[in-house]
Amino acid sequence: MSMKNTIHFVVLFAVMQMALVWALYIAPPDALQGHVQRIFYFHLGSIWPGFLAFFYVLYGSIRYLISRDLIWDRKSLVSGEIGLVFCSIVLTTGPVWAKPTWGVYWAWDARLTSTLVLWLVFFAYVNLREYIDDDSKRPRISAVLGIVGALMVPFVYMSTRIFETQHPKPVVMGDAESGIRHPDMNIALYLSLFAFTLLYIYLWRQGVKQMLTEDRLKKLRAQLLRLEGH
Amino acid sequence: MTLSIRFHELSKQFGETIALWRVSEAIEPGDRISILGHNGAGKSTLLHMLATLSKPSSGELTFSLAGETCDDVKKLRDHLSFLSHEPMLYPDLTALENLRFINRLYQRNLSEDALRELLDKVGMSDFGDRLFRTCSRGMQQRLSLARALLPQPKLLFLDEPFSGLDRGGVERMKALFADDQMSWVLVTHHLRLGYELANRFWILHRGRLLHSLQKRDLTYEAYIKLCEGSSMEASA
Amino acid sequence: MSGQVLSVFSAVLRKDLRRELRSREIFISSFLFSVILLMVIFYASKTSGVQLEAMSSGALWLCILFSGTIGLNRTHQSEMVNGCYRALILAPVEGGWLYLAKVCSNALLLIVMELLLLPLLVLFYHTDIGKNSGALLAALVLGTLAFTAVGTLVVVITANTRMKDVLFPVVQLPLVVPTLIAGVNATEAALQGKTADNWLQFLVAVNVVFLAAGFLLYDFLLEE
Amino acid sequence: METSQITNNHLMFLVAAYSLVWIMISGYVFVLSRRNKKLEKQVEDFERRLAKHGVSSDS
Repeated sequence: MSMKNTIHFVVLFAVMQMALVWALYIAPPDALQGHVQRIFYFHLGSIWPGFLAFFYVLYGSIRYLISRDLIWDRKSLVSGEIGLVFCSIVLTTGPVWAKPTWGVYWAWDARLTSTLVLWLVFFAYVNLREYIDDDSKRPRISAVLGIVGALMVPFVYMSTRIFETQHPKPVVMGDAESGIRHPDMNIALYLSLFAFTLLYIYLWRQGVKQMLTEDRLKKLRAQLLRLEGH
Repeated sequence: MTLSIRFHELSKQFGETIALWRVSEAIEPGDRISILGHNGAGKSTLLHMLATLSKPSSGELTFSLAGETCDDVKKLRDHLSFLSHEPMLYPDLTALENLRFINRLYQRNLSEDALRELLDKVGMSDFGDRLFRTCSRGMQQRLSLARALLPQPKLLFLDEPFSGLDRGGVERMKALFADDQMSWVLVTHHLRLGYELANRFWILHRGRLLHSLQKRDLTYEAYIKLCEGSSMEASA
Repeated sequence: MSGQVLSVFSAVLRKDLRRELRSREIFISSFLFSVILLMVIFYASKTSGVQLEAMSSGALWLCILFSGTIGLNRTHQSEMVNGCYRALILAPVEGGWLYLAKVCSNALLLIVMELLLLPLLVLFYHTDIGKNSGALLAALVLGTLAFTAVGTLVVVITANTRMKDVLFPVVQLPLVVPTLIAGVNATEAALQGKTADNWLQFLVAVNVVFLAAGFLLYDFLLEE
Repeated sequence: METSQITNNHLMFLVAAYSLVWIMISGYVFVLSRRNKKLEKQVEDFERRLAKHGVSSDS
């Protein structure tokens, strides 16, 4: 592990611990929801890097199609994978919070629906390449899907929002930000945002490095097999 | 306008398999090249790359139009044509409708008469209004030839063009390939025709270009020997 | 230049329509499928006691979505028969115009099918389709165009995979959720005699973004 | 007593949510480590093949 990585890891670890302490201990419980509200710090903390990852997929895919440099394909693929992980966290912690607060696990409100659609779209992006046999096609086809998927994200959000303004809100609706008033709550939220962003960057760098090593090994292996006359 | 292609150290890799390894050659106007090699030698891979269907993994592939290097694939495709065992024609359209479609796709503005003449050239003048679906395999291949010749390409790529053709069809195809205006690159298992028609030979083996020979340097007997692979194995 | 582009565009459009008129395979299959779907939707939601009229815009859009998906898949498959798609790849034309022509022909076929479904809606669901037919037509045309703009791209994307028939709907349907929401709401409003401007604007925006994206991206799919 | 029961119940949800976060992230780390193992295996394979050709892996 390089120096930079070690520092990154140490900082990540420290910030993560701080975020946990603030979220679970220092921040006061919510007046209405009690301790369950503490789920929110990590719930919100993971949606942000999730978004970041998906925008990176759009950016990286465009860069790939322009330059045809495989490194951009790897970078956006790893981003998509991590984005999918964070999206899954949001999707699973959400219902766990909703059950005690709203009384139901799932409501078809804007945020939930759009996150679910987002998850489906990027699940397709990450897994599509498994079904493409030709190596030379794989990055190109996935890049096009990545761009189409990422472009759809704003529309998913818009459509679910307009939908809500036209219909009465469900009684059990609770807005995320409205509950946060205490300064310690803010600190907890920002700490967890920071921690998850660091985690995203850390995982992403490891993933990209691994993919590039894999590519190099593949190339070498092909040449070695050639030398041995297979 | 002349079209030539040079390639240097051209490689194509599919994952861990290497289909083509550091192949260098050139195609000049007037070349009639027959590519020989066993199954899996990389013939089709090379043909596809030259026809701009796929891109090389590494190496240089340079196309020149009228002596100048040209990177615009669309412009190049205007002068290339591809004929394979797949007819590339729509089964639910008639022969003439198919040709009209290609005519407009390539912006050739050929008249109806010219299209009929083309059908006549491949011996299909009576079948212009017949649905492509109902044509026999050999007829389909003749129509496919008409399709490939319609844009009057400078360079024609042929991947097993003789499959399904009867004697008459082969004779017609031979006559059309003798056209001096057009160069071509041929991949076929029809050994005799491959020798008769070509003036150059490339011999591929396991993704490598083993020999590049002119016809005057190669007797038919030596050619057959090469094709049967005895010398291929030896020099590999 | 523009004349050439137009000639390619109309050539592809005419070819697609003629082929469909001759074989009618997509049309018949998706229309019959839609009829069956209308029946199934009724019996599937009957127990919850929904009003028939209130269901009709949702039912109509389900028909568009599913039979449209089947139809897009079918058109692309018939393009792959005989390696015809390779001929398109090798032609010296801008991929963007091929894409627009394909979107047009696909959308046209789908819209014709929808127009035939409307009387069935009146028959089965007692819907009054005459209240605001202009808005209804706008909702259907814009929605169908948005659906095919995405679908025409996605069908080529999934055609490159091993399990194309399974993957196409799986990849396509999440991507058309916004179109579905907008389409259903705009249609609903039109059936009640109103015009849902915000939803129509939304559909226009989807169309602009994805037609532009498809125009630029289609060339990258035209390679082997 | 009733309120504390509710809070207890709710604490369960809190624990559940944080375990889910933990499980998802370790899941991805597990995927990464499995890939790493595959890479290591390949490197080993390389060393073996190279050794056969008389090349030591140290050089």
